[in-house]
Amino acid sequence: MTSSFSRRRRVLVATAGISAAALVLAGCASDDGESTDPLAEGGSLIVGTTDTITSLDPAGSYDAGSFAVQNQVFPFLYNSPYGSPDVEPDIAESGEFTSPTEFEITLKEGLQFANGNELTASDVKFSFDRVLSIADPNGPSSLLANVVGVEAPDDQTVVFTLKSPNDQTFEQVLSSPAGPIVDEEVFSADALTDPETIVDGNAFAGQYVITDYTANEIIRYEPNESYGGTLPAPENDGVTAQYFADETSMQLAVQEGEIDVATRSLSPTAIADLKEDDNVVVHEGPGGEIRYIVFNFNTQPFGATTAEADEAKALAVRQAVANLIDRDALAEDVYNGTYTPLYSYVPEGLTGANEALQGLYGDGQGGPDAENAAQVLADAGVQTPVTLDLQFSPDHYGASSGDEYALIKEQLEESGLFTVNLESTLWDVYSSERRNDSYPSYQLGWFPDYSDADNYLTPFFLDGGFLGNHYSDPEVNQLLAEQLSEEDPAARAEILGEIQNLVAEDLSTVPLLQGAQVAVSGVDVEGVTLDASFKFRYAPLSTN
Amino acid sequence: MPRPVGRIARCDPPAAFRQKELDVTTVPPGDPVSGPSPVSTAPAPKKRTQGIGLGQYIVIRAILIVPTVFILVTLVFFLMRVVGDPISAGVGDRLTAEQLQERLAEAGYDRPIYVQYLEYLGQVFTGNFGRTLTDNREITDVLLQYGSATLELVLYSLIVAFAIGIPLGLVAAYRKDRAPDALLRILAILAYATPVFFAGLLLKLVFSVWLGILPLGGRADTRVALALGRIDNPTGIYLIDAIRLGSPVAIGDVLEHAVLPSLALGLLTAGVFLRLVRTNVISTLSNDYVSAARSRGVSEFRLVTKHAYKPALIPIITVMGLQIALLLGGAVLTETTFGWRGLGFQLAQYLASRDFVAVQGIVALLAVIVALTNFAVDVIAALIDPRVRY
Amino acid sequence: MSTVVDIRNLGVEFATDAGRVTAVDGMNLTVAPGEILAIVGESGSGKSVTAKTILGLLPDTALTSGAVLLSNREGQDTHDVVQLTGERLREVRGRDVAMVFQEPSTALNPVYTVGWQIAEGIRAHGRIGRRQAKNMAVDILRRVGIPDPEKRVDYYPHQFSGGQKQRVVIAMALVLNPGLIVADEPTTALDVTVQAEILDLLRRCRDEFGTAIVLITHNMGVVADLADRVVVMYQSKLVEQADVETLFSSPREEYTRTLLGSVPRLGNGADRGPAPAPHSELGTPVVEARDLQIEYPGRLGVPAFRAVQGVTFTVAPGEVLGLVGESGSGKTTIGRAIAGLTPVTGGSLSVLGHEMLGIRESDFRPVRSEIGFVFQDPATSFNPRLTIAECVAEPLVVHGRAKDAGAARSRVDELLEAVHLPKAFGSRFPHELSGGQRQRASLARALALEPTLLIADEPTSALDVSVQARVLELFRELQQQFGFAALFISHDLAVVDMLADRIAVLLKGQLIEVGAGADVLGAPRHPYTRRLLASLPVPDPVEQRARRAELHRLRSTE
Amino acid sequence: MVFRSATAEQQTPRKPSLFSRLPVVAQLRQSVGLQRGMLIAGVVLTGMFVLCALLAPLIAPYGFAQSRVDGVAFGRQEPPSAENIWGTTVGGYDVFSRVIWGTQTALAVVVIAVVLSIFLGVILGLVSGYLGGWLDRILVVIADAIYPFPTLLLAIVMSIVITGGQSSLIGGILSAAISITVIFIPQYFRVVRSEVVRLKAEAFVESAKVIGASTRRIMFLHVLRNATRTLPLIVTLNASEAILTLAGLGFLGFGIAPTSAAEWGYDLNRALADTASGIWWTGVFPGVAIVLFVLGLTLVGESVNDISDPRLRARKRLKKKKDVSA
Repeated sequence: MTSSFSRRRRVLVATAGISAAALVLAGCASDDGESTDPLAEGGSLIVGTTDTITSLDPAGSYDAGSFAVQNQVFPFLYNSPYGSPDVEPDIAESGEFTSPTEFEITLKEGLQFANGNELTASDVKFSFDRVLSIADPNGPSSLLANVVGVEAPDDQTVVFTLKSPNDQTFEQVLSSPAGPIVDEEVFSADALTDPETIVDGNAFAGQYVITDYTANEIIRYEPNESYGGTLPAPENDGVTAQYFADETSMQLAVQEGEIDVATRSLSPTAIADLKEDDNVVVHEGPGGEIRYIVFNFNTQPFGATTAEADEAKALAVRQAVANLIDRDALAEDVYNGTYTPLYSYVPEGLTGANEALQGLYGDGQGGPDAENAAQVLADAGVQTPVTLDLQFSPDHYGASSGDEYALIKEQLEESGLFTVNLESTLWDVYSSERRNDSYPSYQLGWFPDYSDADNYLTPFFLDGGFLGNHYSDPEVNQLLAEQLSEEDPAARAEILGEIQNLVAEDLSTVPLLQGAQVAVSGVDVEGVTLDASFKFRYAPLSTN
Repeated sequence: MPRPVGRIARCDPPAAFRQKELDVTTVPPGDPVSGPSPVSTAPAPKKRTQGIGLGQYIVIRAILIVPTVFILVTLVFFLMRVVGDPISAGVGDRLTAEQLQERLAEAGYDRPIYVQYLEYLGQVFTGNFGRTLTDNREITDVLLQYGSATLELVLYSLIVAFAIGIPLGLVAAYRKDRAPDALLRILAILAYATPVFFAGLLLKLVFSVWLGILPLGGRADTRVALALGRIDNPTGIYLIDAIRLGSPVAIGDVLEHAVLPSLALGLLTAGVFLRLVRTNVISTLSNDYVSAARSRGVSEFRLVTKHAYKPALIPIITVMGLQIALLLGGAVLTETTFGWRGLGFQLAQYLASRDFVAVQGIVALLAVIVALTNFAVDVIAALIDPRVRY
Repeated sequence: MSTVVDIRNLGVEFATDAGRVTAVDGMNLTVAPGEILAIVGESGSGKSVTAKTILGLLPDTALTSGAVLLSNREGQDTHDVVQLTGERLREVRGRDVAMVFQEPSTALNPVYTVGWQIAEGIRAHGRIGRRQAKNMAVDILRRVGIPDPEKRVDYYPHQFSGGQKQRVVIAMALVLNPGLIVADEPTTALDVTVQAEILDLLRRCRDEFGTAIVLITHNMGVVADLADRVVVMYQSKLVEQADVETLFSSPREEYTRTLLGSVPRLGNGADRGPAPAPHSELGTPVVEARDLQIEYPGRLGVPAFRAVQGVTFTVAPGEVLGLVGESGSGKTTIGRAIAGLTPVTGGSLSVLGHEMLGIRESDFRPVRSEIGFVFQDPATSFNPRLTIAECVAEPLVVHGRAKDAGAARSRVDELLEAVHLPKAFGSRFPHELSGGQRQRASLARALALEPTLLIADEPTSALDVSVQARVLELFRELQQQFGFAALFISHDLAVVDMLADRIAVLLKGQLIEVGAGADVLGAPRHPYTRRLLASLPVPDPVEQRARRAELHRLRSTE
Repeated sequence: MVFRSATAEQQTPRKPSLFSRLPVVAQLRQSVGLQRGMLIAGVVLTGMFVLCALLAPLIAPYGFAQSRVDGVAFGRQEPPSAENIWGTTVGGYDVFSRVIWGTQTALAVVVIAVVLSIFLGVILGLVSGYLGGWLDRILVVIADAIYPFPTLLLAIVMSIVITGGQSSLIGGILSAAISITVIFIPQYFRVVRSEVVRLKAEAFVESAKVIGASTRRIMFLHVLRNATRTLPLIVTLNASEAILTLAGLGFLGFGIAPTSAAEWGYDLNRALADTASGIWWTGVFPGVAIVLFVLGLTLVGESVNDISDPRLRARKRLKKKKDVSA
């Protein structure tokens, strides 16, 4: 049991007494006196979250909530060790490019699933094949776009055939939502597998096994004795994850000691409040989530398809915006520090990240500078105020988006250089309208598939990227291709930096904020690890 | 249906009334007190004595459920297709336009809407409601899991509503236009003028945050929920499961979690019931048969609780049936406020993620429940009313 | 012996929307044990309020003064009901005094068995077991003439006919054997034949149970039939009190005389002048029904209800045909069919030369200018949002005789004058007129286009007798003046007798007798007609006694 | 039954002035005692909110989306102070100002919704009820099917459909109003229809028919003018329901964006997360505003209902002779 015997518990005991009497009356009480308290079993660590799980089957999910679960119970060929964004072999013994388009992996010896089934190369091949063949609409198959085929020549060897050569992100891909290895004897090859089947089949080979699973309500994890990967064994004797429907209840639960750790996500208000509370500790770590404003190069003021199209003026408008944004205010006022300012495209903490925008715009220290902004506009001959239509979605990036964008509007208008028409649109319409060039400038956010700088650049700025904002720079395209196959980490980091600098000049997007990972735990909880892998692991947690 | 004369005749069972409507369509009959009695009366309206049997009535009533459900399902199908699709809503911010199109095509959402509609109807006809798009679960599973939670909440709320609404309604009716009546009515109006989420907010503020005696939300503590999940064939109704578990702590915990949500939803409904009972009992209290019973020396208590109450029950029950159906609507807000994972909570989630298969499934279930409730209520009303029974 | 009830200087006031209204003023009366006292008067005279005061049944809004001294059957115990409240009042009710209500279908609780309802009264006065109470209920039901009471004690009210319901109500009043029964219009809602039976039962109450009865009624025939002594009320005050023979033979007060004079009597039709010529000589009939059938379609599995089955009759130009029958006889349906309000489903009905079977509304609409219709209830037959003048002008406007109500005003004034209404009434709204005035306006509207046929559906049944007399008088006057043919529908033989040239008697949708008024009423051929005639109480106690004997004879022969 | 219309009518000997025949005013004149007190309380409360809405620019110290004055931010979730008498929201807005501006939004939605639904509902009810036939049957089945369906869900779906997810001020208010209209139409339809069906059998309608008046003339001159008797009552009751629905929409996040308009439901939604931190002022004030506005309207509606229904109307209890003069 956890530490604090809260006020509520006493009442609970009182009502329990009454209901005990009722039970006896009803003749329902279990008669065998030796039976243990049925509630005793859950006596280990409890982790609370407001995540939602789309699917326990890795082939059917591509979201943080599901991945958080899969990460605890499924093994990966590669995984990030605690405290690092970079990956190393997990159940793989080793992996290397045997040819530019062939990546060969040797599995460790004697791997098995918790149900006793052997984990062989065949399971690995099966796992990746089914992601590609099922290609579930909610699934991660798009992450494996570079994979042409998977072969398992023998039980210990897996060979991936890739499209583009020397893919330096491929090890990361193997640690991504597309990478969990599943049991071919339990999972179906061509359809998603029910959670019941997975749990009943005990088809787990990660640090934990799941013993109880109620979708989006409760999950019970027990340490997996047969885990054969490189991550350390769990420090605890099991974890119960409780899925809260609202963050307020979770906040109170962690304050009252009913849960030991609360992770994603608590409101800025709650975190500010919890920081004041001596009963809990607020842990913060770098977050992979970023928030930014996208400019549509066609429809923004002076954009390519507007009546007064002028590339220079359009650039000046973007630069003026970048000059005026006060990221510190956004982070502190709106998010109470749960987000931190983001001055580049790759968030701080990842290999290759820099702060490209800090020197280019504002006062050079990260603060805004209205004079610079005015100057940029004046130099380009832009008449002020510039009318800017700015869209955000009130329901996708949290309720604080409204506050965030209200503040941005204020920041832009305060200088007198902009007149901002702020509009909000519900997410589903928003996400299709933004592709239809309906929004000249708009809010977006990104949560990485894996902790590699490439994941913050290629999908955005390579031609045909998901932004679809008509930004195109041949030099950036070239560099993006180069870094992908650059085997020397230092050289690669340099190229990545160069890309960030280039984009920062053109401002395809204006990065705003980087989400901090926040977890709140009771004072007696140790091992809360929030690192640049952006994976919250249960294994290091323990109480004393 | 024989059409009985007088007030009760207005409770035409198939055309269910809502309480407000009931009141306003009530044609004021001869004012019983405005003056001395009139001398002559027209012959009583002709009454048709031969009617259909109760059995036949039930069958006809049961058949009428089908179009209701059909209309709602159709309505929701087309409305949901207009509002967007779950794939864009779910992964729209990470895929390129081509990838998205590919996935939409694969899911079949690029086909003409009537094809999708016919396909859906065909599936529903064979009892296949499909799988949710966002979390890939059988609709029937979803309905069972969350339906039982909602059922539990609604049952508790009904207990609150009945226990408060009916006796106080009788008191208000009897003490009509005196202080207790005015007080009760203002309380009743307050009960249903307060949005359930605001009531929830206040309750939480007071009982959970300040007094700290009741939980903020959820259906059970983690340990209890875990233990409840482990019993064989759980009913999903936590109280029953907790009793089967045989743990007093679990029962206490489950009940504790239910207090605030059922109060919030129950009080709202109690207010409506109070008003409903009051209005109808006042109206039956002014009937001749009550005067007749009074003239034979029947006590005022029995007049209210028996002679006036039972005839009033027929319209009351008809409207209550509707209210129970509306409770489901209130459940959406209550469940959201208290984090009670039931159908309403889940429906709001699915709506937000535009999971139309799930929404259609839940709405179809709601429609069936609403129709069944109305059906049951009509049958009960028919059973209470001997004019239908015989 | 003492009195069962002694009302002293009773005053009752009500708070109404219009303010304070005096309902009873300075009322004094006594009832002796075993006596039947009738209180008569027109609506608003305060007779019902007086009756309710005896049981303390007035609503909260009433303020009562004076005393109502009620004694129990044995006469040892007397209470002033006005002063009693709560439990003490409750004890008196049912034990010392009971009430019989006007409308048996509303005085019985529809959702409880009659046995339960009777037992409620019994169990309210002392600890009596469920079974014993039920036995008492069976017993009392048997005594009021409910056949097979052991079984029917478990019936619900709707399973009884109207007359039987009233018997049940009387049984409830009698079950605790109170010394006094207050009967508030106990037969008004019933057909005449049933009325006669209930009156017999009430008489037996007195004769067998020795119960005194306060009978509230507006029907002088009922008074003559049942009462020992009569109190006449007018405008909240008692105007005359006398024993029944004296009152009818030599009424003292002017009001009583008027009241008695207004009552239509059978046989008055004879003074209409020479008997009309046989209708065949009067030209083409205005209405000709041959084997007319009218059905109401059933709803959802209910078989169609045949309201009129195979009726054949004619109405000649200028002739008044009286259509008589009890409730459910189909008389109203025939009237509505002629006016094109109810479709004809079989046989043939020709109205002004148009066959009504299957006629289209658009074809019939022009014909409507030839037909006037007077509805039963003057309160509802006017659009409450239009003035009387607008209502009366409506037919003129609809048929293009006038552009709008304003243009028709002079014609409307003429019409109002014809029905003896002041012109100024034209600018009033319907609710500002009394019932009789509204019915006059209704006549004016019906006659606006000088129709050849007028249908009057119970035009006076909602009116007080004195008003009824004036309206009937007007009707006759107008008929002679305009010479229209008329179908006069009524349940009251005496009323029909006053107006009709010929009378048709309906029974359960069938025409059982038709002929000249004097023939049908003077020498009825059909036994039902005979019984109908005999059941009608006449406002003359002596004659009524003889008629009662005749009725009993008729009944026993049937 | 016969005396139905006699009741209200006999007691008004003179033709009352137009003003005193207006709904609410008429009832106010008829009412006594506690009933009158409740009606007056309702009228006062409602009037207060309507005034607030009309005078919002004068009453509210700040704009609904104003988070700073003279360049100085109010701060977020500040407790009530002299500057912000009811504190500030999580978005840094003045709670008091937002509550006041919120009356405007609420009133606008209510008015639009009620007007639209009356218009459509009455026409449909009239045509359907009077003409009958298959159209009637279909409309009744549809109305019956929609009627008991949780209104909020329907409103949510409708608001998504109507706005396409956008939430500008006009769009937001209109979509909320139209969504509410869609739910209300069946109610008006049913009330008007049942009234029309009842009136159809009334003697005065039949007498118009006997006279030979055309169907259109009967429908509009005779039926419609009498079928609207109950509308004032439904209007008040539905107005309160409209406010609750609007708040519900806002609460579930389908409402109007905070920068477009002040909306109580949205503020409550945001305030929900504050409860656990003991920040009460962000939620209590808008919540109380909803409750009071609805309370006011409901009091008016229910009192009007009770007073127009002679069975429910209270009358002065007569006292002993003393106060005859009164």
